[in-house]
Amino acid sequence: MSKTVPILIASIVGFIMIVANFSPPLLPVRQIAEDWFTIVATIAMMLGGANLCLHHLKKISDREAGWGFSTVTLLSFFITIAVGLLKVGAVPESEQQLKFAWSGPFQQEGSGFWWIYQYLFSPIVSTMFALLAFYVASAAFRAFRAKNVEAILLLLTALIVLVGQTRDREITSLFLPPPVEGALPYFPIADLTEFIRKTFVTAGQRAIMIGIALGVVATSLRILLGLDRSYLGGDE
Amino acid sequence: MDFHSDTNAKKEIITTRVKSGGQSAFESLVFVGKRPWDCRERVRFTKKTLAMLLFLVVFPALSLADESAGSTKQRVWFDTGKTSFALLTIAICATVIICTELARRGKPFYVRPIAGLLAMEEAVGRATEMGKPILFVPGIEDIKEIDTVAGLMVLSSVAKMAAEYDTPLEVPTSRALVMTAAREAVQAAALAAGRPDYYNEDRIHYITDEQFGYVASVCGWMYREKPAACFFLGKFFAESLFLAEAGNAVGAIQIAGTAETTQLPFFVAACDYTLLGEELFAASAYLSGEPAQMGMLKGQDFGKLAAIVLLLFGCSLATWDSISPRGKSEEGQNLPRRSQWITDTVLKGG
Amino acid sequence: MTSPLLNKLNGLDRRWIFLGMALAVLSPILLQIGSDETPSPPTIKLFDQIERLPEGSRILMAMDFDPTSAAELYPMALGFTRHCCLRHHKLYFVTIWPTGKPMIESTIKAVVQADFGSGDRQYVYGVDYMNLGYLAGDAVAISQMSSDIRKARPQDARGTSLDELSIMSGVPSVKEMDLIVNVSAGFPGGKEWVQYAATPQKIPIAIGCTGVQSTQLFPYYPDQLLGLVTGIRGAIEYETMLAAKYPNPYANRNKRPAFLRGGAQRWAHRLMIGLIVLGNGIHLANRYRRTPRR
Amino acid sequence: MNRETRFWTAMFLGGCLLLAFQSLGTERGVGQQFVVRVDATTGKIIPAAKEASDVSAAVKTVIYEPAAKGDPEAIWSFSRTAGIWIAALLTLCIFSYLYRDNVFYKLAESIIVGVSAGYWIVTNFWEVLVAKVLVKLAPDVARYAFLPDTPTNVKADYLYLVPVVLGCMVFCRLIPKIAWMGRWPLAFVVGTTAGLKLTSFLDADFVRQIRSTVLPLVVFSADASGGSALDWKQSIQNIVIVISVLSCVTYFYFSVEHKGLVGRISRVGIWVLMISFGASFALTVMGRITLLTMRLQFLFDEWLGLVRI
Repeated sequence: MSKTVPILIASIVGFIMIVANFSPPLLPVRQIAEDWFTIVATIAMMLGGANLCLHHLKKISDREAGWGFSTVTLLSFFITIAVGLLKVGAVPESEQQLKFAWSGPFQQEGSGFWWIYQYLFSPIVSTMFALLAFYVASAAFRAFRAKNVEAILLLLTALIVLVGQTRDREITSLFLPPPVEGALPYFPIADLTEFIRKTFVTAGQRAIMIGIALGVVATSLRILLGLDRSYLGGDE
Repeated sequence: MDFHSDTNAKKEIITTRVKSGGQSAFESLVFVGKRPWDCRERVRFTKKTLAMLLFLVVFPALSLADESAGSTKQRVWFDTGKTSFALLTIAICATVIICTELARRGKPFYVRPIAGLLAMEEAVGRATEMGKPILFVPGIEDIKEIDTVAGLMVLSSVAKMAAEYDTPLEVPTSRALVMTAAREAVQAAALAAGRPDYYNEDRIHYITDEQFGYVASVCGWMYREKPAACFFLGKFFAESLFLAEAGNAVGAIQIAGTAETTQLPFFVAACDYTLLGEELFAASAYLSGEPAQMGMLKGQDFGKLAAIVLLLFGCSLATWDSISPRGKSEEGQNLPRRSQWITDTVLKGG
Repeated sequence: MTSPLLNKLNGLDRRWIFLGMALAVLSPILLQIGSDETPSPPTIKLFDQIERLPEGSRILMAMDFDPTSAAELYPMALGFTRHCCLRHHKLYFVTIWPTGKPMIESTIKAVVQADFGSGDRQYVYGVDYMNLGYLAGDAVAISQMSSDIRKARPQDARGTSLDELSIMSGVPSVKEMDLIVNVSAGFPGGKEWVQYAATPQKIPIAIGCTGVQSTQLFPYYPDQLLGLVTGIRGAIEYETMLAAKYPNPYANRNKRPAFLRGGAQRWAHRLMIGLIVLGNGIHLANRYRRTPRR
Repeated sequence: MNRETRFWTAMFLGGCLLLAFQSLGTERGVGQQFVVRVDATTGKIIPAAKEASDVSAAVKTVIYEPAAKGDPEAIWSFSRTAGIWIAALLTLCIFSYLYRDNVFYKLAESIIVGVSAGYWIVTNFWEVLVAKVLVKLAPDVARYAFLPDTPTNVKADYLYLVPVVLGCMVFCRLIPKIAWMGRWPLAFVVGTTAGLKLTSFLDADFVRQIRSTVLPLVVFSADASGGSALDWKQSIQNIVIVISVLSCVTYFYFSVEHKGLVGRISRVGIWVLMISFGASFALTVMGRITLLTMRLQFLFDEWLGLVRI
């Protein structure tokens, strides 16, 4: 029972979704399912929040290394939730909404939640993202070395595209005769970049995508036929 | 009660694979399947099950169908515009299922070795030798992405190896539902490995839904704990390079896999092994060693064969069109191109 | 035979690379070095389309990005919005990213309200432009919008009913739009707008996307996509064209955020090329050293 | 004191000196932010001369909008100035990870984990639980409590109870006796995913990709004289695309040994993949640099005011 019902649910729901794709009266079911997923995931998020708290509370009570940082995490977590749910500093925006104290948008500029987003959340997240610029450089330095044919192709294309991407591409037209009056200037490397992009990049992606589609079909069938139930756990 | 049980066959294959090890294991792979009627066990419906199913699935689906159909005059149950796509779907699914059945009945299939998958056991072994933990990241998307599901399926195989070696496996997740599923998977793997006490709920925990908040935490953990093996299998976006570079800095063996084509270059550049696209989906079938699942890989190959044939045929027709166009009909209209039959009828899409 | 330099380079700490990158990006910023771009056909196509549309055409501005990708996409969003306002089109802002709301708001503030909020042809909310805000549900939200906007969202971002806005009269769905301009940072975004709105409803669509995404969207151009503006380079191209057509005030440096980022781009690319060459130099030297000599 | 400590102490002191000079010695200051007060219901600006207590008595809802320093109605904003400082310091904390893991990075890391987890819970609470579930299940409650604009003629749609019940079943895992019920929502979600993705991937990634690769290998185009001429550029492009796709698909074959002809074709396939990876990598560099540029612009323009952009 503990195992059969979930598998049946997965199979039946899955097959309904497939059939719905071909049957106009059932088509909305696919949209509804996505809608429902959002709701299930949101409720599950509360479980995630609870787990986060337990995880850090345990660290604090065990006095594990760095438990002070767990306190910071918990504090910022609860402050954010309190500020956001109570809509601290958010005010109603129109006359008719005045009598509803909680009607202001929760992300209103100037509200507490907005402040947290603007000055805590956003700077950290975008700086994390910006660190990638450094990692791109170190990965390129380390990985793009001519060890074999594959690596040579990898690094040569990378070099060509890197030059072709900025205005430095003009260097490649230095050896060409000057363009005819009125015609667009011609940069061989820019054309080469465009050619690589239109042919090899597109083709590589297409082939990967064709493969992925077949992989998805097989994986889906494994779930629908109940062949793979690892996500449902073991027998108890 | 088990929906299908070929555990014996599975065990045998796993032992052959482990014993002979490496590439030869795959070459010497001969499936010991069971006949289909042995595999299938009847599913018993209790009244409660039926009632729940009715409540959960059938009733809402029907009522929705009713609602939307009420407005139109005539109810059309099949969209004839999608006939060719329906046939194609059925054909591909049928091929995959037939291959599964054949594999179950004991037909041996050759499966080529995939370096990244062979390295998984080695990576787990290395972590054990070094006495360091293993990191598994099942992507940063929710379980509604099939990549995540594929990642979780591989997780159960990796967890089983880790449980056999008794090496700690850390699974931080970025979604609560993924955490629940990962816990189920690891718990089941620990049971299957015969070490139920290996499962430690605290090692599989939710961090945050935010992409870079999650990465900040995982990379911080990597720097402090210095895992010896890192697995990144699932759906990844910009953080792929971040994770891979952090793993590289601590000297871990890294095995990555994603179906997100934009992120593959970064994994290829920064990881030791990368499962490219489809290989991620094949990974769990490979690692399970079950004949039925391996048969699916053969089925997928027939799909690829179909793609190649369609392409060759379509391109020849298109070239023919280009060299000698069909001209005009009696009414003076341009006749449709010959390749149109392939692009607009066979490959019409849904 | 050992070479001390080679040994040093072999054990090069990656933090030196980080320092090099920091300098390559920081110096052009501090010294205010910018860079222009020659426009490419996919960018020119979008520019021409916005030029060609008759005044007062309806344009859906879908801003699906967040602060993390704003670096590449915000200058683009500013450029597109500026151009549409110059041509006096009607603008409908929407996002399917929860974090896209503040992006819409700052675009409106910086362009529609600051540059076009006064004068005799000023932009009035509800008449010349409106903000639908965030629509939850990814691709589902897009297909809902293309069948019925009011079903997807009965109110605008300020909570006003759509029927009270004059700009919305005669606009039951996305079908009525003359052009969709999507600024997209990933999933859900450009691909979904093409698949669920533009292609089925036959509406011309142009996308401004990040460099990463461009490879994924390129297959759609030019059949399903009218124009494609890629990354900061595309933004610079667009600014170059705007500056050429409307030099006052758009040739001005402070109205060209992307231009100023171009200089950093150029130097960082040069550094990357140098690093790859250096890496291969080290690799070849190592191989040369390892080969036994007679 | 070792060399490293000495270096960082010097850097720190230098930074402090620069900050002190910038904030005291320049007119612009460091991270100073100004706002104007606006009446939210009318949209009118409230003059700066008015005292805060007078304003709150006369206007029920005041919102603040950013303004330039020179604006006559602008007032100095403590919260925003503090915000800019905190944001700048947190930015530096994250950058310090490049050197090595340290206390400042750990602090920023703990803050972002807590804040972002809370952020998403709050956002989903308002956007999903209130705006979707509550409005559907109890529109009247939603109208009175949170969303005054909810239409009055909407009836409750009890179908939405199903996902709520399913969602709550996730919590069953916490109670050992009914832990097995916690698998139902998982099964539902994974089942729908499998069903939805099967057809959508076949359509978008299989059918459409093959369809767009059906290309003529020889292309003729009309030339100036009206006849047709070989368009060699387009022809080469098409041939390369078709051969590349075919060879890559062959590379992905699982059940055929990569030997002989298949081996040679799949080797071409892996070459094509490598070329495409190299190009994609380089195409991404631009975007990453831009992100860094923006962060540095924030530090040097918005915060320190060293450059004017």
